Amino acid sequence: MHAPAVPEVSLPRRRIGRVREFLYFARRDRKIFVSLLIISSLAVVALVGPFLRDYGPNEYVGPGMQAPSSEYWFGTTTFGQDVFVQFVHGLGATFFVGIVGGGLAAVIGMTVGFVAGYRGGLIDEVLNMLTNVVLVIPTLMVLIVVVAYVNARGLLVEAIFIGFTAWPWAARAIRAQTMSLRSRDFVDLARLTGVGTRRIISGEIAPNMSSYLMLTFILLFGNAVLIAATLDFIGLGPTEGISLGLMMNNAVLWSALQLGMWWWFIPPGLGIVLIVGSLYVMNVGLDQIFNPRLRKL
Amino acid sequence: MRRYFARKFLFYAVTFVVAVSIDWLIPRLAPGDPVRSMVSRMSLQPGDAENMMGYFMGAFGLDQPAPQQYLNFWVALLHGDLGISVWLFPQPVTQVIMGALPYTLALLIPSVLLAFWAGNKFGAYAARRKWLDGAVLPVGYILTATPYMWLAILLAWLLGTVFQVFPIAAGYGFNLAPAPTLQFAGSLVWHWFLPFLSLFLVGFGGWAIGMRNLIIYELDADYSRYLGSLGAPGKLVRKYAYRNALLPQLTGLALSLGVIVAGALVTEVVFSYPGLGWYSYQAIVNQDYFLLQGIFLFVIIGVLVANFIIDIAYVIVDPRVRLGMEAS
Amino acid sequence: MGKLELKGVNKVYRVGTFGGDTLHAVKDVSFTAEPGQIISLIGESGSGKSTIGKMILRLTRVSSGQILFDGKDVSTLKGADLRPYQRRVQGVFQDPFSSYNPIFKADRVFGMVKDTFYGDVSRSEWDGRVWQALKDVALDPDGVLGKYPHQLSGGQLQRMLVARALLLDIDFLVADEIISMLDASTRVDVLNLLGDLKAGGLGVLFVTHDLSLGNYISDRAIILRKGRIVESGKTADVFDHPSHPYTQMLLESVPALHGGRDPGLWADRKGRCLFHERYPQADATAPATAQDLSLAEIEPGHLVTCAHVDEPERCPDSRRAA
Amino acid sequence: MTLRVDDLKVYYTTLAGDVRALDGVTFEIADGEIMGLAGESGCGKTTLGNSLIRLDGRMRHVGGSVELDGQVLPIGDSEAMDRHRFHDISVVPQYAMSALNPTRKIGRMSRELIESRGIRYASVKDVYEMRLGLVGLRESVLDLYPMELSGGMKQRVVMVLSTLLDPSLLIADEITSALDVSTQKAVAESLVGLRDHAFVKSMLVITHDLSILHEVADTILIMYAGHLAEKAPADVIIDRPRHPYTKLLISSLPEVGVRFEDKRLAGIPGRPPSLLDPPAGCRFRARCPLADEQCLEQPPFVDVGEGHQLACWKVS
Repeated sequence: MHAPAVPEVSLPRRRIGRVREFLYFARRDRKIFVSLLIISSLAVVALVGPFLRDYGPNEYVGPGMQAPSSEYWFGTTTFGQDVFVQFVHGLGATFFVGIVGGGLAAVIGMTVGFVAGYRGGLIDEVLNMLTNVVLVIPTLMVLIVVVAYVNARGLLVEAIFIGFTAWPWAARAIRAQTMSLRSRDFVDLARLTGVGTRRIISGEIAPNMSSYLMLTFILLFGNAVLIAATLDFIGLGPTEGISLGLMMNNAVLWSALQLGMWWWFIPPGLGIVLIVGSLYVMNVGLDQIFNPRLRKL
Repeated sequence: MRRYFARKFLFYAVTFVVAVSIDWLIPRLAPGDPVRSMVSRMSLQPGDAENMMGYFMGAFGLDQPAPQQYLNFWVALLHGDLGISVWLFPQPVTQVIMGALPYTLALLIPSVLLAFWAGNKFGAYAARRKWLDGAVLPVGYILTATPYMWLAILLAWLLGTVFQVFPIAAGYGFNLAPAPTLQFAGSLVWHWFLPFLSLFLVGFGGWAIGMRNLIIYELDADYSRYLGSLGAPGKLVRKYAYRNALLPQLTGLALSLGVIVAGALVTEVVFSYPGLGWYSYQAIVNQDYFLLQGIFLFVIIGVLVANFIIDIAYVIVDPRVRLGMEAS
Repeated sequence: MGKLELKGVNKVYRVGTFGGDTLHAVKDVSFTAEPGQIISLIGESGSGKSTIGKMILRLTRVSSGQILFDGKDVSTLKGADLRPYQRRVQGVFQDPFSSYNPIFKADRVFGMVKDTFYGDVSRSEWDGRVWQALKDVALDPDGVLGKYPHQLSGGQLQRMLVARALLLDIDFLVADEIISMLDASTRVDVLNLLGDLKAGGLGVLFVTHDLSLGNYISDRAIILRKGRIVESGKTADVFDHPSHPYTQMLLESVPALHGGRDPGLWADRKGRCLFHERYPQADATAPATAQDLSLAEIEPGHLVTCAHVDEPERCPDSRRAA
Repeated sequence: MTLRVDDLKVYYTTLAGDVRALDGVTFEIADGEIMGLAGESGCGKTTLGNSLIRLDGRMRHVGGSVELDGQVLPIGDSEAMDRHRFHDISVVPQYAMSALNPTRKIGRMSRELIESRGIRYASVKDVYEMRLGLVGLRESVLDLYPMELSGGMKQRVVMVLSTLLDPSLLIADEITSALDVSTQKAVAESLVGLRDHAFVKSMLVITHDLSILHEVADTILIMYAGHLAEKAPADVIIDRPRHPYTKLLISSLPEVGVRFEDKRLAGIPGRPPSLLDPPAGCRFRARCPLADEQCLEQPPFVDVGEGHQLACWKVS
């Protein structure tokens, strides 16, 4: 029964349908193109910026209350700190919190969502209960109290705290998606082929949701940035270094509003809005590609 | 039906106990001896320091076993005794909160309800108009991506400093004392407007986007296609689609209350509007942990009660859920 | 080799919030499936036919009762112990497009079989077997290998699943509504394929709601209603002399192309409870309660249950016979 | 003459170009006639059904015309079609079981729909309740939410509601496929009942299940890949089909009585062509045993006597 050796079928890994469709839309749909442009340019500013000046964000380098000039691109604070350097370091902090906090929340959300969605039964009910409890409790208030007590506050600590409280809605969404995929026959077929639960989740279910997981991470990243900014603004930001939220806090604290020093409080807020806003807009663009029903042909 | 409410009430009771327990646990888990570090950081005259030290030891009752401390905490809570404010010594925390609560509610309730109503109406309208959908909707995304405090800052700066139309600090005019006069009421509203507008705009963006996507799904649902096939006018089809799309938005409202409250708190800080937000900010700056934890508990209770109310409303509004319960 | 036996199998689902109430989906089902024979499990939606199929494939837990394969009870096997059983018993499902993970190529299902069961077989040897299995199910290997599910027809996808089962050299195949999603013109070819495999010694459980398909392909037929077997026997007997009112109703209401079934064939058995005629109520051996209502053998191999199986006491024949 | 369709063309716009789902069909449905429309998936029968009542987003009316009771139907213009929908032409959709608004009581939804079409609900309420009774539903059903009814019951409510204004043409799209055998028979009977009670003048019943049509339809039209293959009285199509595709299709259907041992049926090899760039000439050419180079030219859909029409060079 030995059949002739079969030519090794090695069609080029051309995933025709999805890639062509993605490129087709990415080109036509300026949402994705524009938002990618904004985010990458801000990332470049965050990386390159710190090297443009040899002094730190909190150092007093010049006369206070200077409007933006050729020397101080974003002007100076009441005490003479360079706002541009603060902004650039603040951007770095924001990306850091977004990636670490958003990433941690995504990991927890995925774990809880996949296990609850796939396992079902008692585990599902327990995890679902936990998710709902954390979802209903205003976690930002909890964070405020918790962070108030931690005196040595660094970016990493803040990101971790955010990660541990921002995951519930992602867990709920992933659980719903997993449950719908679990009832598909190809999962039963995998079980029939003796594939274990973990491999089914990672090999069958997760790849199917890859686009969905990416969208979830994008939203978590945005949420993490907003929560961090709120914490920093209320005075619970990292004790050393700078963040966009802290900049706004200082600006309000030292009545930059009344003094009309717009160059102190406009850039930090704008930075956050640009990052989070373009993430959301990109999310819409991607959602339209992966979810034909929203697509407006 | 009763079984559903009982289960829901149980869920919220459990959540409340968990939240309160977290609140009790935090100071005990914080690194180092919370009492010593708290008192040492306070810039207090020598006399007050001992007094405060004694008070803390009493309140925390560190000598008593943990379960006993936990019970004391609950007993005190149920009596409404949230301890004495460190910053506004000797005012009890509850009294401080009661003073600030009306301001926060005056800010929150109108902005949440109005943003929900206007946002959804606008979202539904935007889904229908191509130009509106394409041009104006990104504005919605920008709004919802704006940190609450930044929009507050922008409005304060533009309408307060640059154009001097609105005041940007305090709950009412410095020169006025609280009195049932028209002038005082006018000043109240005048100071209230900017924080309200800021909260309203951020919320509005979020609801508009949510409704836009939801209504597109509903307009594509089988019942909408059937009505269309029978030549039903667009108005009726959109009315049904809007009503059905509103239901998930209601759940969304319940789940986003925590974020909205936090937004209100930071907005108050920008306008130093004398609500719970401003007081919690002062509590942080002055390490007044009792006031902070008191405000925390109040917010928890408020959010949980609001969630419970919305859950009840949801069952009444959505027959599918009500019937689902009666069937099982 | 390859004898499958169900003994008093039940399935109870917990439903409602906090599993308040229960749904008794499969009630006390017993039958035997021999190799080289196709048994059709026929029932309307909610009759529990798919649940039985899934229990045999151990995709859902068996609430009570036994499933014996070659005499060994497989209903409690777990994890790795299931492998030997999975090598002998496999399944094909209803929706071809749901049986394949859309983002991978369709022939990945063969790779999964190789990874779990034939790790030691060389690549070229394995490709040869795949080539042969595809030929056995009348598919052109070049036409289907390396393609994505959305590029293949429902018929091709279902045949590839059968080929996948053949790669495991199985004794028994559970075919759960495998052709209901296919176009009329390609359906019968997949049925013929089952017929040829049966002739080669394979045992098949053909689960369907379509009586004409069941009649066309199966040697024995089992009629299910609300989780319980109401009638079973040789397909010719069951379809020509239906003895249970439910089976009779089904045969009378199925729309037929050429003049349909002549109800006259079973006019003599209309309105009778052949079970209680065989087991008169007064007869001590007659099972009294609904639970232990078994099937009475009214003809060699032709079993039927009480006409009023939900309330056996109210059965008129039982009173008349007493 | 209730319905006259003349060379109707409806295409789908997709990324890859136009799918020519309906590529020029011409037929008529007389008053009182129930015409069955059958064919395999992708043959264009649902597109035909939809195009007569409401083109959804991606469908485009490319050519040909439709006349109902002598009036031209503006099928391309949705606003103009509203006048005819529900009054002159109505539909029981494929998704009838989920066609009722889940959050509205059935009575209230019906009232709002009817009044939105400019008809006072009071004037039709008794007829509505009477007809619900005819299909075995109590009038109390109007106080229930759709969720409280079974699939079969919801379908019958939709059937009664859709035909409440006595349209001259009713389109029934795959309404039996999701049902069990027992409820299938009941729905089929109530369908014929609609015509017998003259609630509708004529009917177009779309399904892939030929045996249902044998019970319900007066005539049957077989479609293949966007073209018409054959139309004839129901029993002629079933017992004496003349078009090669119809013959092969009928012979491949195992109906109760035929068994594998005695007679091995055969399916039709191959697959229907993709309608993105359909082959020239007769689209069944690739799978037809009689095909030759003459079939490279598309056969016209001609009359071959007593209401029997077909499109095939090989059948005179």
